[in-house]
Amino acid sequence: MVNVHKGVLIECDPAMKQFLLYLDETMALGKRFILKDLDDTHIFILAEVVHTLQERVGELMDQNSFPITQK
Amino acid sequence: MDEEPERAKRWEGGYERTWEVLKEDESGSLKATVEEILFQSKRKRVIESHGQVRLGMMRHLFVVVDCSRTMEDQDLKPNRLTSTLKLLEAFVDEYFDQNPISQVGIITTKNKRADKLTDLAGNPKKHIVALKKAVDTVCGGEPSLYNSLNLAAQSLKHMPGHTSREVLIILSSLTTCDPTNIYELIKTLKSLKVRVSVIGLSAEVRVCTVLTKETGGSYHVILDESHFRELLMLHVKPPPASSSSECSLIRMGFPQHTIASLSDQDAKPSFSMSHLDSSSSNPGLSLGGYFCPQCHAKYTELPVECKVCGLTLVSAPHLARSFHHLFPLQAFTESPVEELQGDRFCQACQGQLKDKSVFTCPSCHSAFCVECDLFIHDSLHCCPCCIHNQSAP
Amino acid sequence: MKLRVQLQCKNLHEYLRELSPEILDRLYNHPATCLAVYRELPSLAKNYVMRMLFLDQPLPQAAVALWVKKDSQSDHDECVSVLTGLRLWHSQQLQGGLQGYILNPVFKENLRIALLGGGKAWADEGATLGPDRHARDIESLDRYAMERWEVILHFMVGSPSAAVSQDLAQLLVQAGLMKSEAGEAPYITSAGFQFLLLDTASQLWYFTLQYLKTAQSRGMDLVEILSFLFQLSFSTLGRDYSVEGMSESLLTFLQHLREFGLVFQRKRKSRRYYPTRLAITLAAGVTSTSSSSSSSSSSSFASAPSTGDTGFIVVETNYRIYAYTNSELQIALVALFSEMLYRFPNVVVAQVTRESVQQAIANGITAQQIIHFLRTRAHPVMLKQTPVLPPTITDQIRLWELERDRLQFTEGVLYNQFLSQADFEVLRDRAQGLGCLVWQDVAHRVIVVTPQGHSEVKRFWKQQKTHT
Amino acid sequence: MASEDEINLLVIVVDVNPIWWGKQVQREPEFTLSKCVDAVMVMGNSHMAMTRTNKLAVIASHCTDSYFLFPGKSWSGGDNGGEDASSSGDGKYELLSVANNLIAEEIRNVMSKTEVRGNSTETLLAGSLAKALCYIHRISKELEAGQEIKSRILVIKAAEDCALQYMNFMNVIFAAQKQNILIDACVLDSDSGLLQQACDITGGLYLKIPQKLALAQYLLWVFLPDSEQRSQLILPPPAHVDYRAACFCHRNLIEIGYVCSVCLSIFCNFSPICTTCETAFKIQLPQMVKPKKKKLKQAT
Repeated sequence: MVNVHKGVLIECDPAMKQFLLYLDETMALGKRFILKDLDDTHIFILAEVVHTLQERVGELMDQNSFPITQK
Repeated sequence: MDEEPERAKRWEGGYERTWEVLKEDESGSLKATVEEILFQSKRKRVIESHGQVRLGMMRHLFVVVDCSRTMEDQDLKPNRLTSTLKLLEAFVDEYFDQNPISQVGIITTKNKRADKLTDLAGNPKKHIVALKKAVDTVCGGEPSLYNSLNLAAQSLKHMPGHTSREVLIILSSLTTCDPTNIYELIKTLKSLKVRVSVIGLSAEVRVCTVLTKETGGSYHVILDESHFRELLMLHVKPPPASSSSECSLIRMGFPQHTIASLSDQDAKPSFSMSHLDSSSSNPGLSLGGYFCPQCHAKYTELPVECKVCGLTLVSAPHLARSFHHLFPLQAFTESPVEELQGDRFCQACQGQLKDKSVFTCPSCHSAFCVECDLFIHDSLHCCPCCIHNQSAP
Repeated sequence: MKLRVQLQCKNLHEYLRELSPEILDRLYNHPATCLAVYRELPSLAKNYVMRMLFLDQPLPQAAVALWVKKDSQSDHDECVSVLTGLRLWHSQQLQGGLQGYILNPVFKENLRIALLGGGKAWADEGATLGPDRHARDIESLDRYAMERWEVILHFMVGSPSAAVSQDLAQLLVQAGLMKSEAGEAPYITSAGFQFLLLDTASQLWYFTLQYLKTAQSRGMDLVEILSFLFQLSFSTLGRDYSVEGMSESLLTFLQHLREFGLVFQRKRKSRRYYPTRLAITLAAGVTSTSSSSSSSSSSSFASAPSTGDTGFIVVETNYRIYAYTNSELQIALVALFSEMLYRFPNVVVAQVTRESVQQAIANGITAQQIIHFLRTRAHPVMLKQTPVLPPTITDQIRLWELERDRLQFTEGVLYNQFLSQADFEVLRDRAQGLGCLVWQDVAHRVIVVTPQGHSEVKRFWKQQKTHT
Repeated sequence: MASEDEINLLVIVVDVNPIWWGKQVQREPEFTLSKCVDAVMVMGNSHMAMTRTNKLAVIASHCTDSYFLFPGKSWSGGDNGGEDASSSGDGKYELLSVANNLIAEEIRNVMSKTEVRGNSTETLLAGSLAKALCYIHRISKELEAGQEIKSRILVIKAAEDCALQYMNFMNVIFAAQKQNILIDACVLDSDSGLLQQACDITGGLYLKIPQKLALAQYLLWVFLPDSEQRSQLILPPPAHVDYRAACFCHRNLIEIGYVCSVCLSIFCNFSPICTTCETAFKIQLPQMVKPKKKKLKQAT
């Protein structure tokens, strides 16, 4: 029978997807949030975590970046 | 490099203390002196020109390009080879622009061998395509001066006596790998009246100094890329013909261009002879073209040597393109702007004469600004005011 | 799911096309408008107009189609649609029954007047008033225009010294560039930030468009003020014109223009006005279309003798920005997306960093706008090199923007576990037909539809099931 | 839409040779010089009206000199044309009416001031073209960074070619070609071999108009589009160009000739000494043998 989920479709690059999978597995947001792993670049998640997720990604980016300029 | 042992090497003496030339004016600005220097350098190019000499207008030139390992050096950006080939493309264009009835061939040398990249030919397109392709060549090994010169000489010695035979070597390596004594070859080249010039990318090499001196060529080592370009462009102008070179009248054909439109019923498409040997994809079937007046072979482009009867086919503008070498415009005289009577406007461009000096044509006494003076001598080759005179040549 | 407000700036065409045919026809009654409209046509269409300008007979459409080569057919079609859309030409039946084109007679008449003379003068010239004792030279006009314009920009960034009239402040709010809550001073919006980074010509055009939008509600005649605006843009800098014969609403409009700095009037009641460079370059802003257009850097204003806001920024590959200016406003603008390092009497040194750019992006400014800002205000020394800005910098700014977009969120409803391929395809085709299909995977029989489309799709599915 | 940074400069060279125009009035009283200048103004106005960045210059080519009709020497580009130029007081675009008045005034000056010496029916076009090139050169030097300029020259030619000018004319053409400047020619009277070559070499259009009265229409239809628009439009096909050379000795057009290897003078038959550069040619074997000799050499 057809199954219906409400949520948010995420389109991202494969590297980001791995990060999302990692967050999901480690329950970093307090719960599993991935509803369906679609393909390499798409993933379907719960709508309510979008905001926290964006924050986490922002944090990741901050960790990954280092100042390229000197003052 | 001229053979002047008494002159100090560039890095030893004669250091130009450029900052000492700069002087502040009353307001403490350097602008005036800087402008003056710029102005002088502009002017220099015009003055160093011609007297009436006989020029070798029909040239056969082989360009030898070093493709040895040293060409991968990155002192020219992105590397020596790419930079050289790019400049050569411009050179070939300019060469055919100035010497329309001359020919060029390209030789590459690496791994102790010399190979012909293109044969002597009068069509710039072929050379430029070859040069563009050559960017991908793998540089390796050592160059061979002997083999390259020998290869060039083999072709050049069959060229008719009234043409000038030249070789231009772009040498990056400081070494050469020669099978036998190169000094013997230099003697042969001299007897064949082949003029060899060298542009060095690294440093002066003794054997090149001798080579160029014996054969009457020039030897320069580049300072940087713009200097490289300048040196290459020096070879665009036809060299003075040696007094011993032969002169002759050459038979030439001036074919008419016929255009046939598609609507014309009589027009028949035909093959162009110039496509016979080329392996290019297009079959060269076309309607109009130039027909050799002697044997009616068809060509799509001029100048060309007829493949059937050997007649050189040119169009009149091709010859006209070279005329300015033969009848150079005399240099204009420089005088301060205050001496000028009447309107202070340049006769050519109508601009106001703002610079300190104006330039006057000695025959019609019209005044010009420095920009126009440069433009007139570099491109126009005729005085815009003199040619309003009916009796002008 | 953040909504990004993109500042949309229409060009003249898009604007005119939205006007009603009656207004258009009335607009063409003035030579200046005809000339302005003509200038904005695609170049091919300009040639069409020129070819037909002196013909009194309609031309067969087939003949017109033969003007272009076969491979430019698409350009031809575009021209035909533009000319028809702007009502510059009409189809007309020829005698032999063929369809022909003929130029709009009003437009033709007035364009001829603009080109060749005749008709009555556009505006009374100052000459009738005799020479002005307080005549203005071009420099002072430039200065005046820039001052006025900067006051508006200053007001937008909230400089305390800048004060503008109530009308203007209201206009800024209506244009969506500022927001005001009851009783409080208006403050800048994200669109406002984007507006600040535009070049002057585009700012001016955007602002004018907003003005025109509200013009009718102010009881002004759109045709009248548009004609006047175009007439201004074709006037000569440094000359005075007389207000003689202007209607009451036009005089109000003139006062507004005075406030924007488009015209100079010595006193409110002065009988003469001078158009400034801003008015004359107004038409230039027309062409540099939307704010996101990258390539067209309008240098028409750069040709103005240094009016202070052009050509002062040097960007180095080490992410440093040197801004040779002492205008508070310009410094504030640079500071929108960079970190200030040093401040000297005539120059500020700033640095573009990841944080500063991300901050700007969070404010709704796009990377494209930052780059456009830097490019249009590049120092002449920078302009000499190609590309004008170091590619490392432009790339990095774009990368920083992309960084925020590593994830793209689309709200949706997922359908999976279809029993048969046929079921899947029926539903997918339906969703596609409704235009609500977001994503599909045929192999795994998964589709995602938009939440808006969900109910419709669901209903369809239920129907489908009951049928089978 | 053309980019705002690209300046399009059109230089119109008008042949105002008084002798030709004098005769023309007798032949066809309805087409006079003033009609022609009117047509030029229509063309110039249309060009300037196209975009703000289009620039115009008009040069009158007289039989002894050429004069800049527009812009005048004091003209500084439309920004402050207001000094003394009064507009015509009608519905014309102000910039255009100022330009038109200037042109009309200048041409009146030119025609009244200059006296005609001799009976030369030929116009010295090469000089006017040379000045046009210098002007274009100056304008392109004065550009600000980031701006580009595209220039072309339109010649409206009435009188005969001047054969003596061949070499100068060629020099001018090559200079134009090098600068990527198109030369267009609109010929009123007899075909001009020199201009045909100029148009062919620089890629311009050559048109001999069948009806002089319709000059303005021809200009607007054929010569107004710039090179970019021309690639889209169907325009008259290129003219047949005669590239045969004229020999230096008799000025005959020849198909096969002899060329001096030193100075490239062209002769229609063999002579032992070059009359131009006075080089004595090596006494050769008769011409017919030469190809054989070459072959022999190659065989060894």
